[in-house]
Amino acid sequence: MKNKWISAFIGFAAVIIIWQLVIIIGDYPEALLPGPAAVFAKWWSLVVNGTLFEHISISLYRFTLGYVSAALLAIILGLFLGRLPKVWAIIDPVVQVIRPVSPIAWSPFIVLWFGIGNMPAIVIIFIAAFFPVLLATVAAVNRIEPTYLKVAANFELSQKDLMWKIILPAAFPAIGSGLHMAIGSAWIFLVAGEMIGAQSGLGYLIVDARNALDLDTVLAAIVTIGVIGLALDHLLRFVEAGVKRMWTGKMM
Amino acid sequence: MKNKWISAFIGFAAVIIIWQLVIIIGDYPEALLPGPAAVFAKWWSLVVNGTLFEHISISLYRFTLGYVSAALLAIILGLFLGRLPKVWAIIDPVVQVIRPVSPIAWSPFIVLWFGIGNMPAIVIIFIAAFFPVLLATVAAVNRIEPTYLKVAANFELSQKDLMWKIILPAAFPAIGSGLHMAIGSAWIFLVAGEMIGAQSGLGYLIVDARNALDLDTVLAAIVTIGVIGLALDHLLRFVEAGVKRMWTGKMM
Amino acid sequence: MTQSIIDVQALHKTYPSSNKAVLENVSLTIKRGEIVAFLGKSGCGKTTLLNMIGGFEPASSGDILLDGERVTKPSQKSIMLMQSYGLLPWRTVYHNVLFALENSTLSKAEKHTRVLKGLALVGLSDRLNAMPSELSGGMQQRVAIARALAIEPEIILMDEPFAALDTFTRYFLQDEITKINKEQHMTILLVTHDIDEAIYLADRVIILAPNPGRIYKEVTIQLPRERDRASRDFQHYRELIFNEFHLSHEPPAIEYNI
Amino acid sequence: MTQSIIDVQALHKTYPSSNKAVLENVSLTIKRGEIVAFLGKSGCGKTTLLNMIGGFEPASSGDILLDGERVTKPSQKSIMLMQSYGLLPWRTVYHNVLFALENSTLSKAEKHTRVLKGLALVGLSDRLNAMPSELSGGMQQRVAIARALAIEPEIILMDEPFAALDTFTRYFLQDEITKINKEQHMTILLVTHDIDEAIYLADRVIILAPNPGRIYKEVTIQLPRERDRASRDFQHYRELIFNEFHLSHEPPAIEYNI
Amino acid sequence: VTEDGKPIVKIGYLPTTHAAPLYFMESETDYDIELVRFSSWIDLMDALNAGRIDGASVLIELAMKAKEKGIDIQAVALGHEDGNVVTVAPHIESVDDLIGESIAIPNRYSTHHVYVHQMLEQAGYSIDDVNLVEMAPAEMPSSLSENRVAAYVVAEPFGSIGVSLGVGKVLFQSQDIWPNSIDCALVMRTDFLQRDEEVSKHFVSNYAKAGLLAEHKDEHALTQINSFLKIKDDVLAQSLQWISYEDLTIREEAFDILREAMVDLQLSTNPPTYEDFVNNSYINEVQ
Ligand SMILES: Nc1ncnc2c1ncn2[C@@H]1O[C@H](COP(=O)(O)OP(=O)(O)OP(=O)(O)O)[C@@H](O)[C@H]1O
Ligand SMILES: Nc1ncnc2c1ncn2[C@@H]1O[C@H](COP(=O)(O)OP(=O)(O)OP(=O)(O)O)[C@@H](O)[C@H]1O
Ligand SMILES: [Mg+2]
Ligand SMILES: [Mg+2]
Repeated sequence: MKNKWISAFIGFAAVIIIWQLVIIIGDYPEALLPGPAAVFAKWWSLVVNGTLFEHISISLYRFTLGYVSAALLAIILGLFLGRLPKVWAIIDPVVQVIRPVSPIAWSPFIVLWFGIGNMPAIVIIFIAAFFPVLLATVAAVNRIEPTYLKVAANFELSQKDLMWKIILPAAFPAIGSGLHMAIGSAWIFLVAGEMIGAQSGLGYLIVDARNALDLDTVLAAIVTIGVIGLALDHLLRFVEAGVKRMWTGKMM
Repeated sequence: MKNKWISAFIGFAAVIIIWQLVIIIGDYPEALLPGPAAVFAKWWSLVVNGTLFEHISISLYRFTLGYVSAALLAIILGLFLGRLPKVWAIIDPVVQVIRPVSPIAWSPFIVLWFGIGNMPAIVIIFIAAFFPVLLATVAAVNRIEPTYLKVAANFELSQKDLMWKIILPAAFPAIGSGLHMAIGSAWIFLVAGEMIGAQSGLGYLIVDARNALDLDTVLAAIVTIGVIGLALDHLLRFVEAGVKRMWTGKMM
Repeated sequence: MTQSIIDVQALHKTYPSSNKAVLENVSLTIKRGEIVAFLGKSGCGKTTLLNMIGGFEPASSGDILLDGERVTKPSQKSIMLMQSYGLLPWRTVYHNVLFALENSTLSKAEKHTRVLKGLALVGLSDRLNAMPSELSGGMQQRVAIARALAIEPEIILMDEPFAALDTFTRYFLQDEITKINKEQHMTILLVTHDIDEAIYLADRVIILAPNPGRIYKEVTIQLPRERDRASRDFQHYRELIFNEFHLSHEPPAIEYNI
Repeated sequence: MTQSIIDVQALHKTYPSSNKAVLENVSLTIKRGEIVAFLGKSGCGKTTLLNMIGGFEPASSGDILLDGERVTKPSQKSIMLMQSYGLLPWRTVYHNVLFALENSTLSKAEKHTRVLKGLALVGLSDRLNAMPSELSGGMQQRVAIARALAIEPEIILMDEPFAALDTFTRYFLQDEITKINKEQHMTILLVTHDIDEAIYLADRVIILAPNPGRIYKEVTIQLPRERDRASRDFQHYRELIFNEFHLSHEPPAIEYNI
Repeated sequence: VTEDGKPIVKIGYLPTTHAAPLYFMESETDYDIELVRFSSWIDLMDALNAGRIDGASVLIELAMKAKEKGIDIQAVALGHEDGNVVTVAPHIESVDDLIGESIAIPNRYSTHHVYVHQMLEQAGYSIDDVNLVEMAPAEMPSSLSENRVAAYVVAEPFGSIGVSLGVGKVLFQSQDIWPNSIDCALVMRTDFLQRDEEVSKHFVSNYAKAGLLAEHKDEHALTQINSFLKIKDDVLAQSLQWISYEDLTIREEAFDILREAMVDLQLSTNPPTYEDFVNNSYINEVQ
């Protein structure tokens, strides 16, 4: 555990040294590539005047809404579609074609239907999270060990019990890795989502600072996004572990 | 096989019908939500006058360069880093923080270092593909069945043989799913990549058509992107199968 | 006690994915309370036959009657002990056994008692909270046995139930199985690779021949219970069955010529 | 032929992840060409002992000498047949066996002949191009046996090598193993759950007692080769070993009290 | 867009010097104003087209294009007069030096495109003699600094930023190329304008007055503008020197030049006419 922290520290220290070296050797104008000290100073000033936390909290609000609703809907849909291979055969090709299209390309239609501000950001995060989780869930349900279904049939489980006691727990580890994949890609699209008329949030902060050629702020926000992304991934791990404990029955 | 095509046909037919219904019921201006017929007509005109193929080929060129170089570099690095847990402990936290940052946020620096035109698109696709493949490869190497390593030790394999005959083939299925994940997300970022000073490509086509409020073209390009994304994924499957055949030795 | 509980009539089985018959013209009557062992070469269709009797696999032709009713799907009447144990890896040992009772009408306390009794029988009272992955293969097999017994089914279908157990544990559980069979008139169908096990446990040993799987020979074991593995008669059956088993294979099995 | 090839001296083993000793004070001398069988309860440390002799696992204290040299890492001299087979799933059957020979100095043709000979021995000449996943468990085990034999090692360490095989195939391979042992003076160490197998194959049977694993008893099998499983003497050894095995466990094994 | 009966006027803008009059506008007794900031023209136009904002200070060509496509909008005032510069790399001395080089513009549908066109024609060249590149304004100074482009023409303050960073210098001001040019305009949705004529009038007249406030270019104006732009004060002061907000009327002569240029540049086959698109009635009422 302690070793882990030391290694991480070495890693980040190396990055900062390389960053500073690039500036010294490349001789870039400070305005075009700010150094670590300037970025840290800017970051600290954003922390002190509280704007950073405002942006973080609104971004997290949008992210949570978009991600959680996408995850829940995708899991529920996926559990059923995984059990209905004929229906899935119809939906799958459509999903496969829609999935590789960037949310940026959708934005005229997103604005048309969802307006500007919070909603487009939530919708873009929703889209970015929905498909990976859906595909992972359907694949997980399809790949459930036939043995478990056999056991369920042998003990004459009802459809409801089958879903809750067998299919969901059996598919959960694979769904979990879908959730991890999705949390990463959805967080990446935060910036794209907050470009559509949002007046706040980390994505807005980046784009706005970029327009003002305020690259200190851009980098401070990038670092913040990275760290929060990492934290979200770890948070998800906690949630997963909690869910798994639900059906072990380890409470006697 | 035939059933699959029929199901896909039903799926796409349903999408087109719903799309047309939305237009009829929602009463949107044609300029803001063109119908399937208009989009198909536009698509056909782009095909006939050849512009679509020009955009497709330049996009595929950029994509191939970015994706293939990212995949190769990430796999090679990953194979070594997977065997060097101490080095990876240093690099991992840095990667975890950089990964969730949108390529859009990097664009000021990408322009600074890589200029405009082809390179930013290639670099953004590279970034989008590199991290998933790297993480998948390292994880795959770490999760290699210890049995295989035991067998290798028992038969006194050299370091080179260990890498080529044991580690690469054993890790390959997991690397493969990383490659699939990456091909999806890299293709999604094509649009973002071709927004930075490119004057051609499907991403540019979308952005340019959006400027001219030419949403027929936007949708025609979206459909094209989706279909090509699907095709790329299938192509990758062929490549994977070919690679796997390499070390089965099924040639006697 | 002597009425027939399972009636297999002219059973044929071909898997849809291949056109080779796996089982051909298998007919068989099993009486309530009987222990029947199936012996046969790997791949001769033993698991397939058990799966069909359990209702997990449809017959290509022929009928299977259980208590006079045609078997069309699995039921709690006949519980299958699978080759791969079939434990739920996300549940503790206790809750894996409890699983069998979850939709029964027993009271909570009764369920608890039954689960504990079953786990005590297989010697796992001290591992109630372990996850299946924390157990050795033999322990997992014992949990599966406890789960099958907990529901007190009329029939237990056992697919190599003791393969992963050491000799001593195996002997102990073989004795327990005969005890349960006697006390509860449970009917037991058992697939095994071990001739001794078949002789020790079964009232009747059925030897299957492969390609396609068919009944080659039935041997009724006329030994009193509490059988002695070292006894003369036991030796006799062993030799008899070994020879039959040998003969059940097409002689010069080409693959063994070097 | 009578010189010692393996010398285990006062071996102790504790896994770093737990503080319970797995093996305690194990000393053992094995002569070239000997077949030694290890019997013991599941979890008593048989696999651990074999792993240490093979050089896969370091000793906590004590020494293992192979041909007079201290064992520090695995080598081609002693090939391990693992409980989980250890086949490479991405290679065909043929190339799995060829794997053993890939860095030997044999010519290509010689390698080819040896691979074919090994696969013929285990009866898999017709499955050269199959992938391991397309084989039944027993077939996979046979491929692993062929691979181990192909390299003609001085010592083979076998961890329950015949567990997944049906009686008939098991008997056949047991005979082949004794033949190879006689012809090539190969030394064979064998872990098994099957008392009969131990008696049939071994020159010496070593019974381990659990918690911590230690040598409880050695039984030298003084029967001529081509042993008859039904013979009087065989019965005698069976009874002897069964009783010893029984005794090697702490009596009243609490977990069996219901 | 009403709440407690009081209309909220939503106006989109990009943080440029060109949208300065908007920065001086305040809510009144008969309407509230809400300025919605966008990061790219394209996103702003999406919102305007979809009716999510009532109006915007936007590149007039983009609005004309939308009008041509059937979006019911009209231009009621200019954003500013003049105030664009051609920023070039230090080694560029004349138009001749730009031939064969890359020139960055923010958008194909922009007056900056027209400036490049006219600048080249006036020097005896054509637009095909240079390589036009569309890119986000924020990326132009670094592109110029790394010699990816030889010049850029874009809304202020980016010209001024380039100059102050020392990566480029001013080759022309826009009035040297095209005096009284039309660049950004205040474009409103017709449905908004017609909903309440009084509010519309009041709003546009306040806009014109705000332009006069910006035109002061004094300490107060600087502070006010910079509360939106957040750039260095001297950069902004430089930028303001090039620009005027005095008369925000859209003139027909200039508009016709623009229409012609759009056709020449193949930006449009049939751009909206002055009568169809420009509505000076509100701003005329102020003067
Ligand atoms: N799902 C299936 N589809 C096609 N063929 C199958 C399937 N399951 C089994 N078989 C084939 O049916 C035959 C009998 O298989 P089965 O599993 O019943 O054998 P078994 O006697 O139980 O063997 P073992 O002793 O190895 O468990 C085999 O040849 C096998 O290849
Ligand atoms: N890597 C390990 N770390 C910690 N403990 C281990 C490890 N491997 C085995 N053990 C423990 O060592 C003991 C002996 O294990 P081993 O695998 O040698 O038993 P075995 O006699 O081969 O059993 P089986 O007959 O089931 O194969 C067991 O109690 C096991 O829990
Ligand atoms: Mg079977
Ligand atoms: Mg073992």
